[in-house]
Amino acid sequence: MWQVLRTAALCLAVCAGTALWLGAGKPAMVQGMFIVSGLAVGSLYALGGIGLVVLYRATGVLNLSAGAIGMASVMAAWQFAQLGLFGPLAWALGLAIGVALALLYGRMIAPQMAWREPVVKAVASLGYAIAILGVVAFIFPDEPRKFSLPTDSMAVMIGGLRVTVTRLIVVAAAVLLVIGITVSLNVTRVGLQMRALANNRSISSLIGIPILRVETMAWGLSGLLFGFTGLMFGDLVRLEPSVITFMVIPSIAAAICGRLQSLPDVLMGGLTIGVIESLLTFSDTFKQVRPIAPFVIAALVLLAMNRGRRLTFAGDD
Amino acid sequence: MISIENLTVRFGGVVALDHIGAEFSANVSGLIGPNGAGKTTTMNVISGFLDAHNGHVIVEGTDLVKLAPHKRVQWGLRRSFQKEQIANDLTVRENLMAITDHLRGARVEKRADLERAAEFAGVTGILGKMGRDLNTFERRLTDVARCVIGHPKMIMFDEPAGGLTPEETERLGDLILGIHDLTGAKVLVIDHDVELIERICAETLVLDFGKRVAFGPTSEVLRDPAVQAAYLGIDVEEEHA
Amino acid sequence: MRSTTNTIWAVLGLALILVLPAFAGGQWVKIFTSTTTFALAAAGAGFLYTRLGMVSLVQVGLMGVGGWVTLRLNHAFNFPFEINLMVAGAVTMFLGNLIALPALRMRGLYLALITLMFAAGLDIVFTAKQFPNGAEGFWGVGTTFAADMRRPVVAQSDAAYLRYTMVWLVIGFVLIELHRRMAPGRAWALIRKSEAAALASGVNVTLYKTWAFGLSGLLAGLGGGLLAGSLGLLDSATFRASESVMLFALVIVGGARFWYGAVIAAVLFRVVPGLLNNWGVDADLSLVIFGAALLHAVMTAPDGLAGQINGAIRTLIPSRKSDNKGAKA
Amino acid sequence: MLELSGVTIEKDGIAVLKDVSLSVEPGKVTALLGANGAGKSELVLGIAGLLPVTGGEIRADGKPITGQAPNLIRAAGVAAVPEGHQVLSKLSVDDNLRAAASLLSLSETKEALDRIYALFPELAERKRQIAGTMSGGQQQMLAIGHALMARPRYVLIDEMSLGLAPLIVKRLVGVVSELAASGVGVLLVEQFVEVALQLASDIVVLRKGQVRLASTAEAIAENRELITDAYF
Amino acid sequence: APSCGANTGEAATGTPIKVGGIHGNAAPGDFSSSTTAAGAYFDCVNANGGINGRPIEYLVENDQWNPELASQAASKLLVDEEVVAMVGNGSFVEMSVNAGLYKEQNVMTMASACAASECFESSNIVSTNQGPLPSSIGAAMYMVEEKGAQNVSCIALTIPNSGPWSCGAAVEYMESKGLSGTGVYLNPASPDVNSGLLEAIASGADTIIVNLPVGLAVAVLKAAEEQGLGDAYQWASSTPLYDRDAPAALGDYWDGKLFVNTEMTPFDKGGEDATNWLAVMDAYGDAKDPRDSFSQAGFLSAKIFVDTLLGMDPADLDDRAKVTDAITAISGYQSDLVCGPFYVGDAARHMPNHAGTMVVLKDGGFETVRDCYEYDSPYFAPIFEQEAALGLR
Ligand SMILES: Nc1ncnc2c1ncn2[C@@H]1O[C@H](COP(=O)(O)OP(=O)(O)OP(=O)(O)O)[C@@H](O)[C@H]1O
Ligand SMILES: Nc1ncnc2c1ncn2[C@@H]1O[C@H](COP(=O)(O)OP(=O)(O)OP(=O)(O)O)[C@@H](O)[C@H]1O
Ligand SMILES: CC(C)C[C@H](N)C(=O)O
Ligand SMILES: [Mg+2]
Ligand SMILES: [Mg+2]
Repeated sequence: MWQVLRTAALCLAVCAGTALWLGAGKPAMVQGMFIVSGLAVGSLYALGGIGLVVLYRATGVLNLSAGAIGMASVMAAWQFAQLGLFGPLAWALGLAIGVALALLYGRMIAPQMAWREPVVKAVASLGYAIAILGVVAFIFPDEPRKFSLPTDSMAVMIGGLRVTVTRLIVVAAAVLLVIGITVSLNVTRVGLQMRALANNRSISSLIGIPILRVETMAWGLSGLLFGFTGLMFGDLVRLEPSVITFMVIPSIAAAICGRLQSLPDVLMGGLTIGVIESLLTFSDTFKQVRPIAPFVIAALVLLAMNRGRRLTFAGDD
Repeated sequence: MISIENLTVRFGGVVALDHIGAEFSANVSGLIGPNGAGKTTTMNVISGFLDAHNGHVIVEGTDLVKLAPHKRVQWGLRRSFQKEQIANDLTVRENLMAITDHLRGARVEKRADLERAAEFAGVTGILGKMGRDLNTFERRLTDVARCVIGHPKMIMFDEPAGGLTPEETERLGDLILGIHDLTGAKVLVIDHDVELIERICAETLVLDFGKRVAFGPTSEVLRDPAVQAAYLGIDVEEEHA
Repeated sequence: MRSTTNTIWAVLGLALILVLPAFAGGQWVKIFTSTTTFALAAAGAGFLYTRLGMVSLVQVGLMGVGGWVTLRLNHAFNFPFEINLMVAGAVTMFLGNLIALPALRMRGLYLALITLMFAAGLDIVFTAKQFPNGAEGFWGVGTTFAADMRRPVVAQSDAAYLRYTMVWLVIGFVLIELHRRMAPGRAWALIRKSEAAALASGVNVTLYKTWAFGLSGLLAGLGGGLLAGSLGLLDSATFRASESVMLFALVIVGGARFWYGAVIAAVLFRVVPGLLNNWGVDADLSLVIFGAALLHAVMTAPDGLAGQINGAIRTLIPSRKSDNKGAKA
Repeated sequence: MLELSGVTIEKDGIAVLKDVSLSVEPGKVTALLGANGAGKSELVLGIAGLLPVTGGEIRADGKPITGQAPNLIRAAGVAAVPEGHQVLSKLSVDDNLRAAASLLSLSETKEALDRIYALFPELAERKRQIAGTMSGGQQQMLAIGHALMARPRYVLIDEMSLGLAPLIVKRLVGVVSELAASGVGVLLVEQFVEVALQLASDIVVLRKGQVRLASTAEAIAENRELITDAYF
Repeated sequence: APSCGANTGEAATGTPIKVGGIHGNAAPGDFSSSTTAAGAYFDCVNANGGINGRPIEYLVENDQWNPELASQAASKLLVDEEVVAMVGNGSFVEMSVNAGLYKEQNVMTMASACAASECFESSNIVSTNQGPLPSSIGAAMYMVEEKGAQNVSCIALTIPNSGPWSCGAAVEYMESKGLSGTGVYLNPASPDVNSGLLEAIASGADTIIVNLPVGLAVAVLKAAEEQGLGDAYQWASSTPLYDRDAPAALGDYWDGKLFVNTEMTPFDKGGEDATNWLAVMDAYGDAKDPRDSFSQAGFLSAKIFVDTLLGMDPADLDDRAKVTDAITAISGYQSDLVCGPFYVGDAARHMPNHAGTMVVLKDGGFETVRDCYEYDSPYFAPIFEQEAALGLR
């Protein structure tokens, strides 16, 4: 708890510092708009990162197809809505597609590469991503599309700024997920079994953990998270399959901020990245390379985390 | 002479080694103690894989603690590991060459040295075998060959007899006893096989909970009641039976 | 056994260098040239992975840097192509060294991810700043420019240029093989086992890791420079972070343990899409085929396609393994 | 009874075990001996389901378990401790043991934990420590703890005393005989022949992947040469 | 019924005449509607007597927005297939990569959905569309003259010879009128259009011109809608938003608020070619193929090309040099799909189409607010000179 507060303070300080530095002289209102916009994107990075970390902690797979699964979800949800389906039903069907795709991979493909090392597993999942991308791009030729939710047009004024209800939902969902999942991973038996599995699949199996059941749960849950993230991404950005698919890369940056481990850190890291990326727009030097923020921040975090570390004996990190 | 002075290591709050000191003058010395006593930690500090918070390891006038790990090897330090570390994708010969690569000297000389070490350890016949195809005993022999290459001054073995049959252990013991004559190096051995330690080590240091429990001639140390209680878990009669 | 296979491959390679450029059509000469440049980068990623067990997901990004430097020098000065190429290689080698610094503290997934972050960063810079096209200034990008890219004197035509890149690829392979057989190769094998093993053998881990990453960076840079020479104009789309990941995935599929695995990887990366396209397969559907094939290979082929080819050759040519062993013993 | 009939195991296409038949009876300790590379470890992994069995059959209490997933074999009552200190290296000691309790209810888990901690006070002292940072011997205790957590009916231990101090080995000898006394069948791979002979009622010696000798402890005790002959 | 080529109603047989086309279809945009329309017209021609009885074989490649593929595609078409001309090309990258090759191979490219400077500033490419530069100048001009815009912000992609080239010219136009303007450039890889939008706002603009492929343009406008910016600023766009599906994707919010410059004539304007285009698309295209400016432009390029071939000596049809000469000789070609005459001429740059129409989003469709007007910018000076020399002005 103390650690979380310390990280939060650090993130706040970094954001405030950047705002003061780059935004000097801009009206508070404009700064506020940039911060709100940054939080919107940041909360999506965080949501994506949370999905990645949950699956990684439960199965040891860093799933590069997370973006593709989310993308398929939102495309499906859009399509169902176009067909005139009742909104919530269309969204639910979209999420179901996400779960189904994740389960397909988790049950049929991932176990067959359980013998590979983590990096190869991660890299291979890109194959799944492009396969999904290919199918979706084939079904949906490039056309202007927009996925919207009714909450997009509801807004509240916070400190004179217009913030849509969708954005609030995303942030709230991210916070709740972080709390809920952290607790269940650390307290429940399935959580423990997931952590064991991620650490070493064959020893886990040897000591009697029902790996298929646990993995199915983990993949199903992650599919739900990826699907939800996809829906929210699709709502914020354009419905462009390949853009959403490769959003997984900045999400990985957020995941790295939590060492692929701590969900609160992923959340705070994601939000900070979003805000800083947005604030960089103020700087004439940096505004062109603004999207570099997630990667620079993640790299710095990773370096700081490992400073002074030694790699003497074999291990996989 | 190997003299360890005041060696201290901490992992966070845990004190793994607590001001350890000993002066080994025998050709082959032992290091024993219960599990987790700090034996491997001691070796890791001497090889430079861990930083000591405090203390020195002085061998023939050189303070090893001050050298970078790979420089210690050039100086003449060799060791084997509790979980052996033979490269699977190299042959036995290449595993041995990996050491001579980083030593000074003429090529011919290095080759002769390698052959001599292989001959000594009895791995000449398997020099072309890949690391991954070796069985436990072959791995141990390769370890011995690696250790005697290139004029070592100090050699450390961490549980060399683990997983060996009594016959194999005996052969290994003979090899270790022969090292000093071959190279002039001082040898330090960790093992839980008390018979082996008793047979090959003239002096032994006993650790428990990172503290020195006893040090001296092996037979004396093994009779020390503190050692018997903490390590052997037996009384004197049983030991002789 | 090993040497028989290698001779076969060497003869085949030589024949390829002579025959391929002469008989391939305009489109295929271009495709094969790209393939060859990517094979250089793939070879770098492959040896880093098999020899040190380290994964670099920034090879294609580094190719972009090599290409950038080559273009920049070409438009700014009058140096011969080779000089530009060597400078590009030196720059990427230095970047490789830089990436080796985190590698001193990380490995496995974390290291791969930091290289991925690097690749993603380069991706953004390439998109924002673009590649020099002959204009003034440091970035050298004009809105209405496309100055000429000078090719080496001996390789003006597309076919000659393909031959020229193939020779560079061979040089790359020779460089790697020399390293493998000598002290660095043994040091790397120990580092791969564990750094404790390496340190206990007197290996200067920092030096050898930096060296390995530098070598792999060098190969990527050469590949990028050669690609720039082939196309005359580069675009960020070629050097996306996802392409770096894909190239590494294909290195696994191709078979990183064998040198021709890199060639297979590059063929999968560039030739197969070209073929699918020529066969009229929809670009989207060929992505699906590609993705499925990748998954399949990772699941079933521990040593990649090269391993399977090697296995097939072994069964075709009677093994002399036992004789060799007898002679050595 | 845990029965192996005609078990063959291949690694990279080479048979490392050929036609091995043996049985482990409940309430008895069977020692599996043999020189290095005889195939003992492969046999343990094969029974546990971590190596594919290419021929023959394995039954636990009459139920075939050949080719099943390791966790199903564990659920059938067969617990294995593979060679070389295999623990969940990134989890704490406590989590390691809890993870091995999937077959138990929560209250049973508590009881089992107390039992293991009583057996290895060394572990009780470091419940929070990350398993991978423990000493070799401490990890071996934990690995044995894994197997004993959840009511095994057969326990296979590869190199039980590997890396353990004499004090602990002594303690384990007591544990194993108690285990057998409670009706569990034990297959013990042990390089300290003394320890093996002290515990076992049946002896099986492997050589180059085949059973060379199967005998009772009494017969062996009378004629120690039997073993040495079978080894080489 | 569609009217194509010689209009004989008989299918063409005989050795085909090879014609190439390259489009870009990948993220972030699909520029294939021009080759699709050209292909539909060629199909129609082939069903109606072809070129003196010979069919046109239309070979289309996709550059996937990737210069490497673009270069391979051009090599394939020009070197391996030896096409006599390129028609209907639509891409952001292909022309920049291949302009040199076209010149070297002495082939003429009659592009239709060009978006980069090379399309209009090199000797062997001539396009029926205007490209983003005239189109965004046209939009800016309308907003200044009719809506009193003082400060315009132009949002485009970072691709230098497209975004900065075209928005840069729009800014120059503003400055030439003593007003102010800024360019805002989006990274095509960045998902977040919002910060770009905010950047435009932070520049102090009163009018925002969206100069992006249609998908991105919709995303920017959606983001603006989310923040309720529709009435706080004036909104305009270059031609990509002139797409039959765009109004539905945008929704009612933008009704009457969004002004779009169209490079070709409005869909509902009527006229012989405009009607024929729709008829050909209905008969030889797919119902799902887009009907947008680029489809019109592709149709027009194909039609002009076919008319040119029909006017040639049949013996010269396989001679690339002769075909190139014939295309270069095109002058004063009239069509109701464009405001002015189409011409090529032997010049180092070509931009025959530089007058457009302004429409506004209305009731789920578009309504013309200003018909055919010439753009007024220093950029067009050399073009006017050419036209004067050809007697077209
Ligand atoms: N990172 C760490 N954090 C906490 N404790 C640690 C850490 N690393 C090692 N230890 C503890 O330090 C002690 C010494 O370990 P060491 O490996 O030296 O024991 P050892 O004497 O070699 O034992 P064994 O005979 O079992 O191999 C052990 O109790 C171990 O648990
Ligand atoms: N990849 C492999 N290819 C060929 N043979 C192998 C391979 N892996 C193991 N072996 C061989 O299989 C045999 C059985 O090994 P195993 O580890 O089961 O022996 P063990 O009896 O347990 O001996 P130890 O006491 O060394 O553990 C050994 O001869 C070993 O060398
Ligand atoms: C920016 C581009 C999408 C513009 C478009 N190609 C046009 O002709 O206007
Ligand atoms: Mg130890
Ligand atoms: Mg064994």
